[in-house]
Amino acid sequence: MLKYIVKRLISMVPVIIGVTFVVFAIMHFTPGDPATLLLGEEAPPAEVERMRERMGLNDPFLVQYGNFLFGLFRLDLGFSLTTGRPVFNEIANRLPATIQLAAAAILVAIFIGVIMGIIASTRQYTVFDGGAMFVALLGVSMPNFWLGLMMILVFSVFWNNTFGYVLFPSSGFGTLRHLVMPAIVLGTAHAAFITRITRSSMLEVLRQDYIRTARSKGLNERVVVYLHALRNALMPVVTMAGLRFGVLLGGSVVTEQIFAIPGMGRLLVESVRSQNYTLVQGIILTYAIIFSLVNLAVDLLYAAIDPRIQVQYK
Amino acid sequence: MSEKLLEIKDLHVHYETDEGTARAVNGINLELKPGECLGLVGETGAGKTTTALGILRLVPDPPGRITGGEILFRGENLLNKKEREMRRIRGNKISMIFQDPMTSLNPVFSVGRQIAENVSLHQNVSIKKGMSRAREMLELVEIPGSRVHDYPHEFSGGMRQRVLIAMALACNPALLIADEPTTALDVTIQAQVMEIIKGLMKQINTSLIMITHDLGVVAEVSERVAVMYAGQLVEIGPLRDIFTDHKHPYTIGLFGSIPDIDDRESTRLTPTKGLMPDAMELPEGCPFHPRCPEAMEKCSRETPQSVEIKPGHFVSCFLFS
Amino acid sequence: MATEATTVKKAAVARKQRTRFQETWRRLRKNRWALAGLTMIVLLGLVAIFADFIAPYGYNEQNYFRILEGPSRDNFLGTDNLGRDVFSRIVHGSRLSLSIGFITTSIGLTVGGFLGAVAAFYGGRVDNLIMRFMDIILAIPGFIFAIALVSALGPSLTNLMIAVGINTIPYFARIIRSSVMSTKENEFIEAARVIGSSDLWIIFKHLIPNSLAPILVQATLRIGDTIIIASGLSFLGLGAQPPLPEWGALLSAGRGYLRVAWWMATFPGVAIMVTVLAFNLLGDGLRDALDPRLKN
Amino acid sequence: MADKLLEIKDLKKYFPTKQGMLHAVDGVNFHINRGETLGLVGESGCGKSTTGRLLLRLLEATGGEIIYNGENIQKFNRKKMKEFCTQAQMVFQDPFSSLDPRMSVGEIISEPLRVNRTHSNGKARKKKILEMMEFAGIASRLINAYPHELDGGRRQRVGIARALVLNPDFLVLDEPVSALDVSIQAQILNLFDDLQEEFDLTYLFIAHDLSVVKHVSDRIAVMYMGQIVEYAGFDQVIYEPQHPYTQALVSAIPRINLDEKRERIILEGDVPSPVNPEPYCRFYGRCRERQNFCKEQEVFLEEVEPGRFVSCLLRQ
Repeated sequence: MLKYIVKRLISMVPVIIGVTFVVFAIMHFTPGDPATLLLGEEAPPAEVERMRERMGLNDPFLVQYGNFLFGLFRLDLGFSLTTGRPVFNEIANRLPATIQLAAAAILVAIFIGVIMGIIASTRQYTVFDGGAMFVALLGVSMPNFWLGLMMILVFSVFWNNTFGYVLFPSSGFGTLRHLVMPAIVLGTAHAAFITRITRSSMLEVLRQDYIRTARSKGLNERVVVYLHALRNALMPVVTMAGLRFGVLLGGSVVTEQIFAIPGMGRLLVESVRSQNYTLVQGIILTYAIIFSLVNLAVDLLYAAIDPRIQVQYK
Repeated sequence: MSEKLLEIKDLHVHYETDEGTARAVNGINLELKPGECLGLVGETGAGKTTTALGILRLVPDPPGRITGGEILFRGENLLNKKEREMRRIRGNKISMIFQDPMTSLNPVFSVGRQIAENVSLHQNVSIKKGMSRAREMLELVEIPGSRVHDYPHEFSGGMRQRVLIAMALACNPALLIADEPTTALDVTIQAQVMEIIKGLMKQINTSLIMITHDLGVVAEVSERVAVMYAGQLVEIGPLRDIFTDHKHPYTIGLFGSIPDIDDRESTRLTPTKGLMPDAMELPEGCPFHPRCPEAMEKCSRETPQSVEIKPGHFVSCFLFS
Repeated sequence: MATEATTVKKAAVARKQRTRFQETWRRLRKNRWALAGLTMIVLLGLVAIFADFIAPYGYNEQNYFRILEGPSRDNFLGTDNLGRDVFSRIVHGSRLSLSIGFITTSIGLTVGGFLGAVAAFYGGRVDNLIMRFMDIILAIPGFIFAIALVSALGPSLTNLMIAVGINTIPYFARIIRSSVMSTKENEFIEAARVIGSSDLWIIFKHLIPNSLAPILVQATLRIGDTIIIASGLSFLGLGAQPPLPEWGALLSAGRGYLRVAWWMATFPGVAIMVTVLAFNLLGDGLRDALDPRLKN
Repeated sequence: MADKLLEIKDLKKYFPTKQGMLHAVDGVNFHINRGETLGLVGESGCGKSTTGRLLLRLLEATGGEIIYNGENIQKFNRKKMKEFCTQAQMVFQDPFSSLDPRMSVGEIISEPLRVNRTHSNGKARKKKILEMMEFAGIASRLINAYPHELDGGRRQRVGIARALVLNPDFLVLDEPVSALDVSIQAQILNLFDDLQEEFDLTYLFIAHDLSVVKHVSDRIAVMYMGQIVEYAGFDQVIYEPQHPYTQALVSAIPRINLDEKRERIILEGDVPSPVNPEPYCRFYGRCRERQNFCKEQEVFLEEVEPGRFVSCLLRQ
């Protein structure tokens, strides 16, 4: 197993290096001069030119990229163009909130999604199935920023007007109560997605020959579904949920914005608005690394569920 | 005390789809004595598998439904049993093995676990105790007992089929239904599996229904043979009668289709012309009449009854009534 | 002679002869949800085309006497902070959202489709090169990649479409690649080779027609996704700029007035949801209709 | 003396896999005389289908020669290859995946004509299609039907009509009846028989079922793990098999003749994987008669009596 983990980690390296290149290239060819940005519009041209020299902005593209990559190995992502603080520190400050939010959302999503998916698949064509599938369809069709606003409207604004107190705070971060609405907002689309995948995967598995074998043994339906079918059905669910985690990360940017959560996503939007390229670059890289690590975890989980993969790496 | 282990009376199974109703099994009558091996022969779509699933009440519902008849197992009608009682029979008194060994085992459990599950379920022992029985059963089908903890993907097709046989026989069932157990296997592997089935049948007192389209396989294990066509039994009788003195025009065509390797004069095959009718559009009267070289006017109106032409040899054809 | 010909013809008609297209259409028609989706899309399309006739006001028509008024007979979805009619803005916005959906998906489909088909057909090193590059892009969460592109290109409607379109490329490249690969596995491709067909013949006569179905399904589903992504970017102020009535931008504007004018944020969101829902319904229905095996 | 239509010499096809080189076809030699049928028999994975595909250059051989009508087809350029296509055709195993689901029966059968631009006139083409359909036993009303509307037997007939429409001399039949029910199988086997007579065809009949092959073949080659182990007239192979594998294969066939009792040879184990095989008899591990010296040298197909070739040190 260890060998497998190491192998997967190594295979991540070229992708991440590729990501650094793509991100660096996009940022490099962006209009606007970081030196001017750092010094302000009124700075004398000579000063700006000296700054450009110091920041290495006059070097050829590949040399700049080389320097960037070299810095990366020492966890040096450069300096924020607005505050002058190291990008690494800025991100490290904001990372915990984002991770907490994403983790809470995914837990909510898996819990709700798997249960709804199982119910829908085992009661195919009933009201439960139809209902669950329609709710799931609404869930994937709903923009989460709208859901966020609606929740604020209902649970903060209307609730406050009616009952005179705030049920869930609409902004800020720190307590569990603060996390409830953002986690639901971010988790809904994911839960809906997992519901759909779980259902179709369960239906597919329930059609398999080995399920018929299990039934022909005289096992009761609950054992057939939860023991024989579910474990097989979860494999595609785990993979797809992992791939889809990227969408959840993207959604966290908007969610953080709505609920004023001091996470990376808000920092990203601020940085984009202030054209703080070094910070944007660093944040996008961090997101890509988180995403890759999650997919690594998914692969490991997969290997834990499926003996066919375990054998390859014994 | 009934002498019959299994008695099927006028069984009907239909599949209701949005295209129409498929009449897969149309009034089958069949008997089986304890310890007897019956071969059930027919081509794709004849209703063999549906009959087998019907006995275990495993016809997928929807769309399938047993619409009529009785299945008496030791004198009790299985169709009247509650689902809970039925579960106590499946895998315990009546077991089944399926055609495709590659997909019939659950990939995420070890083979031992899958056999043990059966034992622990019906004999009320722990899975752990069941594992030792699993080991025994594996040895019985000539797989080293040390492989109980291996997973299905570590076995070849032939070995998986043997695992399935071991699983089916783990609780000493009174009846084993084998649905094309060797069709998916290569010839030499098929021979291995058949050898094991034959050996086991001699050792244990289990009745066998061998479902297959391969008359050669039937010849090896069966004492009696039933020929199925379009959801009905057209001919049934002792092995030798059916093989050397078949009467029904369909059976004649069926034997005419088989390349007989021992027949040194390379003659032309003499199959029945045409195709088996779709179960959704069965013809009136005898279902075989549109293809029958001997069809009479009567055949398109009435369905022939089964007639005993020799002791134990029944034919459903107006030529003999 | 003539009678014989007619009987043959009758027999042919009696056998339910349908092309795959008719077969699909027949199954689709039986699916009420898919039909509902299709109807909604057609309606939305009509609204977008005839927006000028349907909307009672222009999208930027301001009325300072009616600022932040709730739903009424004159403005039945209320007015915004500049006195503009919310309903009219949503109606006009349908043009933007639908074109964003179609244009971005078309960008992804053509570029991604080309890359995916090339990768699948030639395989080997070409395949490896293309797909590894796609992996790199896919390693960056899509929405965040789109933010990066927009921040480089500058916020505007056109750049928004380019960014979301590029974002969609790897997605289609993967789908089309796997679709072509599985079509290639069929023996009829070999059969075409045996009769001496050229590569081009095989690609155009066999591979493309047979790979189209899953692509069509994915494209339909993807349109909904791109509408959400694009409106999300506009919501963050990185897409369509005021006064354009893009739905995400409307929502963003409504956010500031949530406490005093709930209708400003509510209805644009409903519009997005209904549109995306329609594409999802149709996509699901198409999938079931094209491959009845998958329908459970 | 019969003239050789096709001859292959030391044909090899290796596929690289993660575990190593897969020797799918490993030094195969045989020839087919004009107008005869050679049965190529073996169990799944023995390389028989790969051999069939190599003959038509659907796959490029790793080594060896394929001589058709005196010419090495591997040296053919594009133009010659196209010409070769009109002479050598193939019928595939799977009647479901071998027909393009988006083409009607008429389109499928006419495709070879359109690709090779032989019948530019639409009317002539239609006439040719109907003629082929009649030969293959397909009712003319089905000309506009789509494959999914047909049963396996009819689909296979469409595949046969497609293969015949260019008037070829040579057909590779890749398990053409193994997906069909017995009575349909018999109908199709009879059809092959009739067509051979009608069009003077030469067949390479690939199958896993010896009894099927016996019915149509003049000579039979038995393959095991990418090599031919025995190669002789059909009666020699079936009634007096010499190679231990052929003997086991013949004895394993379930018999319908109740009085013809034979000793059944049960082989141990499964067919081993043909990845990086050891350089001695491939059958060694399962052979009942194996000797120590079998493991010490390579074994090649040798003529042990006139017209019979066996690849076994014990018989040579």
